[in-house]
Amino acid sequence: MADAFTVDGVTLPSRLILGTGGAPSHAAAEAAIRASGTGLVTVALRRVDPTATGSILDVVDRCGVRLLPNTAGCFTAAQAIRTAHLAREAFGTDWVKLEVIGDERTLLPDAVELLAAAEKLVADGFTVWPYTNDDPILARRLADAGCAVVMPLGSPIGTGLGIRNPHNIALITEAATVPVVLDAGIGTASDAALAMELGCSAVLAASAITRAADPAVMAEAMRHAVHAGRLAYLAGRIPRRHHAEASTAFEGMGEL
Amino acid sequence: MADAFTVDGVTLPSRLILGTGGAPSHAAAEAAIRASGTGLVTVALRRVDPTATGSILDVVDRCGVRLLPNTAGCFTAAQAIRTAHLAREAFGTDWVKLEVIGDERTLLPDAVELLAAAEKLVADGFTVWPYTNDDPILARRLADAGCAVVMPLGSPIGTGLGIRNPHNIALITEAATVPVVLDAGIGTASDAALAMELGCSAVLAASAITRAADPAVMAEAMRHAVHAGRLAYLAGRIPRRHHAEASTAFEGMGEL
Amino acid sequence: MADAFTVDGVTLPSRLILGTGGAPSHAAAEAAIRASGTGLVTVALRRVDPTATGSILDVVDRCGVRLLPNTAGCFTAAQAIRTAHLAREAFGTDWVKLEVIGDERTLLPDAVELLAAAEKLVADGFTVWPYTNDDPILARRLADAGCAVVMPLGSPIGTGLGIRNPHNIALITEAATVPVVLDAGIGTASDAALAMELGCSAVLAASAITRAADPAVMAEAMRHAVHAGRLAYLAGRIPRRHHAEASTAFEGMGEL
Amino acid sequence: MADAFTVDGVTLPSRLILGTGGAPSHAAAEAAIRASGTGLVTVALRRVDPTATGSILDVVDRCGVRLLPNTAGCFTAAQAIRTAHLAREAFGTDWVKLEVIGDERTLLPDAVELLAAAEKLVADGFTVWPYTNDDPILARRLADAGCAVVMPLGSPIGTGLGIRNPHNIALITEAATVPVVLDAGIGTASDAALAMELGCSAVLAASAITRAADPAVMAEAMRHAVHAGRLAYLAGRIPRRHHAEASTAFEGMGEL
Amino acid sequence: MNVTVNGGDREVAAGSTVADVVRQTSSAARGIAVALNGEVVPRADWSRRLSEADRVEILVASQGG
Amino acid sequence: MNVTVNGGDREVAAGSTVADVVRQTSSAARGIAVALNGEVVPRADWSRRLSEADRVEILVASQGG
Amino acid sequence: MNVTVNGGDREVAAGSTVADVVRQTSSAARGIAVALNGEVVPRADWSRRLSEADRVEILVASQGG
Amino acid sequence: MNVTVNGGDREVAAGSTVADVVRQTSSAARGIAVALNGEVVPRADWSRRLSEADRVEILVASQGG
Repeated sequence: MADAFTVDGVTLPSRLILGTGGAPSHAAAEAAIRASGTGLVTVALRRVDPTATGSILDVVDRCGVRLLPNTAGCFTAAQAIRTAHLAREAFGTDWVKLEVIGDERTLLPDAVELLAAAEKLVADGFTVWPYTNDDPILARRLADAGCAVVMPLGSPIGTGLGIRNPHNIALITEAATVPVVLDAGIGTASDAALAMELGCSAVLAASAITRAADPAVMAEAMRHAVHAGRLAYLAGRIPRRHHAEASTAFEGMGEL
Repeated sequence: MADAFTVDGVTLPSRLILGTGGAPSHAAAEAAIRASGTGLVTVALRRVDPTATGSILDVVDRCGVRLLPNTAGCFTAAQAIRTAHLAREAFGTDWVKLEVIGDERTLLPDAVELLAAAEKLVADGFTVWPYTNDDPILARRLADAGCAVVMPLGSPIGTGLGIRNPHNIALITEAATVPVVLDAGIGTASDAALAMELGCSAVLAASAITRAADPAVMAEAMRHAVHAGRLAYLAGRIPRRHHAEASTAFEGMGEL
Repeated sequence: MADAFTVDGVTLPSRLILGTGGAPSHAAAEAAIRASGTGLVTVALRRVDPTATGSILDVVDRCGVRLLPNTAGCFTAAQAIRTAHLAREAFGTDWVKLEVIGDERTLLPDAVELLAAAEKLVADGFTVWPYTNDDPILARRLADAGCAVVMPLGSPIGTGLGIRNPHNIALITEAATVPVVLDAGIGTASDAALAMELGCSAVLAASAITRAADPAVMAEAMRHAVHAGRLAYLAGRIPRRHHAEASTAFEGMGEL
Repeated sequence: MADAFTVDGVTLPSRLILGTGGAPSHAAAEAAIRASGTGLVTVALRRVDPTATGSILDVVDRCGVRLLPNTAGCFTAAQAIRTAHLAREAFGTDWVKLEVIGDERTLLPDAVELLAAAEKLVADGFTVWPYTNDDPILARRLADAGCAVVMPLGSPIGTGLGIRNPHNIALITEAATVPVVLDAGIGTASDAALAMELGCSAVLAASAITRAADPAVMAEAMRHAVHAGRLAYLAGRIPRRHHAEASTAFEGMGEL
Repeated sequence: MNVTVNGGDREVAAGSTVADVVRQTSSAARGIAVALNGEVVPRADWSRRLSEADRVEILVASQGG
Repeated sequence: MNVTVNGGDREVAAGSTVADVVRQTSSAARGIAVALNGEVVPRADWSRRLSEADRVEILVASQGG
Repeated sequence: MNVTVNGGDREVAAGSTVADVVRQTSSAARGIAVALNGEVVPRADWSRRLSEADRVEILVASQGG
Repeated sequence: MNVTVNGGDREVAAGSTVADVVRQTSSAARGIAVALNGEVVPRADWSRRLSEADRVEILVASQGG
């Protein structure tokens, strides 16, 4: 592909990654996955639910997409590390979306625990996708620790507040040594496009799609938005001006 | 089409309208028109330029798109009305993008002259597409005067500042009785997506595309962005929350 | 005064103008007027209310401030002109805050009616303070018509949304030939400070003060905010930078 | 004082803290300190400069303000800890503004080193004022570690970009167990007012004042801005509304 | 004689003047203005007599933004 | 006979028509419009004869935003 | 013999293995992982016998953001 | 005897103390602190004798943000 997005030697078919959490049903999740054109979806590990019918894995298989297991809900490095190892057992993949959060109010990552967990998991041979805040220094440390990508948030999980601090995201992408994947906070298509325009390599969206009134339509919107943002980034936007500049020349106007 | 954009009984193939002004060459304009997927492009009337080779009309014909003549550069209603009539003579269309500006520093529309010109052109049988500011009251008056659409600006022409006042655009679209076409100020893809998410029916982009480092690539970006924004509008975005909401349930977590 | 704010030959003691509308009581209005340090307050003309006790005029007298009658609620130039003349009869002042609105949903000014009323009132010898939208062209036309000041809005009356389009306010102030008074939309102190930093000569606040939980305290806040914004404007702020610049020199650091 | 700002049992006379770095001269620094009304200024430790005339300490004494030594320029916890101990020797105070930065491009704090240094300095009996990023989790950890305050940034040092992420600052203040002091990024008065409206207890400004065209005037602006923002916070602002709400009642309008 | 005052019907003595109606309507000594059938009536003309069905608006100062 | 075409002086043969001047000015077969002394001249009237000092504007399509 | 499975008490036959409990708990043939007393148990070791009071966590794939 | 003071080489008399070097380096009576080979030297210990190749940092107050 001319403009490939490659992680750990794997070229993904799309720069949109889909989080399945929040989908009203497996059927809705499947419709969203297909409409999104994604090649990678996240799943979690939870206790067996006797009432559950079918498995998200069947959906994933039918759609022919890769799995990115997460460590959602972990508050400590130890918990997250153990969860990652369980995920490797369960899903037979070294890829893991590392989440180590600091509280339930904000679900924001805990920098210290996150970095500790990332270092250990890299040492254990995982391909680590760390969900981090928008701190350029922490992002650099995670990359230096051997993470395959860094996943700064736009705003807290599920808030739909978009990218609250584009300046930080730009500071991260302009110095990044690994792909930057915007994770969390995306509310609608323009947020995803903006992320790509800021130099992100990909966008992960979950609630914005799964909890939209029509998840499949929003998934298609996100597919186009991520592609649009990427193309705009490559195309080279016009500079911002304080004053106007005519798109139609005044020269040659008739005297009427 | 399920989600058609129709003006004056004509269903357009795209919600993106392309302004040809600023293109480095006719060839570049043609590449942008084709990549944009647009069905409508604007042209101006200027004195014969002996040095010019070829005509934008040939490009338009080859691309098989409709013409939207503009009155760019006019400062008075009288000038704009005369220019519109000349355009009808030259291009054999009743459609006109009405521009009546107040100064060269901002190229912002002059509300009073604009409304006067719109009333006269409607009476003269034109299908009027007025370039207006983002004033909801003026927008309503233009619609009441019989304009086919209203074209509020996002920011001054050529500034690339995007939509400076989304609140006004929302106030316009939520009360609009005619299609709202976001005109002027678009700088990049996310701006176009946002316009559609705010309830606009279409977006006009000129400088953002024609003056981009690679006009054709930016045109494709805008095509996807407008489609993405429209789909997101139809899909029904999630509400904005102050605090986080987990996309992965805490329930069922193992004790690790 | 070193940095006087003068209109129609009258130097006002403060760059804050207080709208009395919305105050829970005359006593609350008086407390707010005193705490604000203002020298000018707006009043409206309404039918005699048999149930009313005391008059806002007594408050105004006790506070020793000037009156700025408004034409609030008028939808046409004719109505506003008549109201202005009645106000001159009632209050013996040529000053009038001219409001001609377009609808009750937004209370936004109607550009055409506003300009027509302004021209007539200037001809009738009034000192006209027009409440206008943030359109730089309309602002220029109002000044050219002989208005003593122009009063662009930050956002619709009573919304507390602050200044939605600082770029337009800057375009207005940088080209203004009369004082620019930010009117409507102010929600809190920082909004008022920003208005002054953008080059406004004064700020009018009504709901933000009269409907605050504690009007008198908010009035004092606005007094300081307007002064702060004015001083910052005069002091010359530092430029915005994309990257950091150390405030403490690295040079001379010890090797520790 | 009714609304006192107290740290480590010391009630400060002002909620504005002044950073002296960047002042063109000791005289300019003194003028700014006096105009600001501050009771606390930061100083750094650097090698003896033979060419220097006079000492910032003389300025501080003449102004009768307290000292807050900083550890500016330190990249590791070890460096910062040693610098803090040297400052205690030099200035005879346990107060220290703890800065541990991650790179020279952004001067952003390094979360891991910062937290490690804070824990050690608290154990060593210091009153720690940590300069941190706007991460609510790290802020909570610093408070839990025994820091006297937390000092989140608005944007990188010296950028004058103001508060790039008000949402994070609000998330910090609403859960804070120690005073929150907005540090870094302030560009002008409205930024300082906004910080206080977001619930900060104080603001530290350096470059915004010392590098302004007229430092003393900007210092006075900041003094009023911080006070204005604090009063607005206490006064209880009006809610933001999407639609307008009349400040002048329609009821009782005459039929004209 | 019947007139309309501030939108309400009122019966007044034949020969009543603007001033009479103002006096009956408000005790305010100042800050008051009158429109008769939509036209402003300067205080100097308040001695003007009213006619059957006249529309009188008597307005006073009120809080306003 | 002297006329002004697109802001420039031009000498044309006596009895020249609008069509004549258009032909001399542009090879464009379409997308062209003419104003004579500020008034639009429909193509149907291009046979109209010019008079001394007439102001002719001949406009064609150009790129425009 | 009493063990805890996914936080709930369960009585199992003496000599039961991890595999036995997994079988009783879920029909899932794949996408399943087990922790015994907080330590991961690779599928290869599921034949391991449980002891009184062991804590077993049996986790499967679920939707996650 | 050669020592390093604030990054520069300096020859000092054998038996020189920290206080001696401070006196030679700065006239500041206060707001001054010393690190010897990276360790803080409390004022009370300034009588300590320096050794060959010691690294001395003498720091004073300066403007800082």
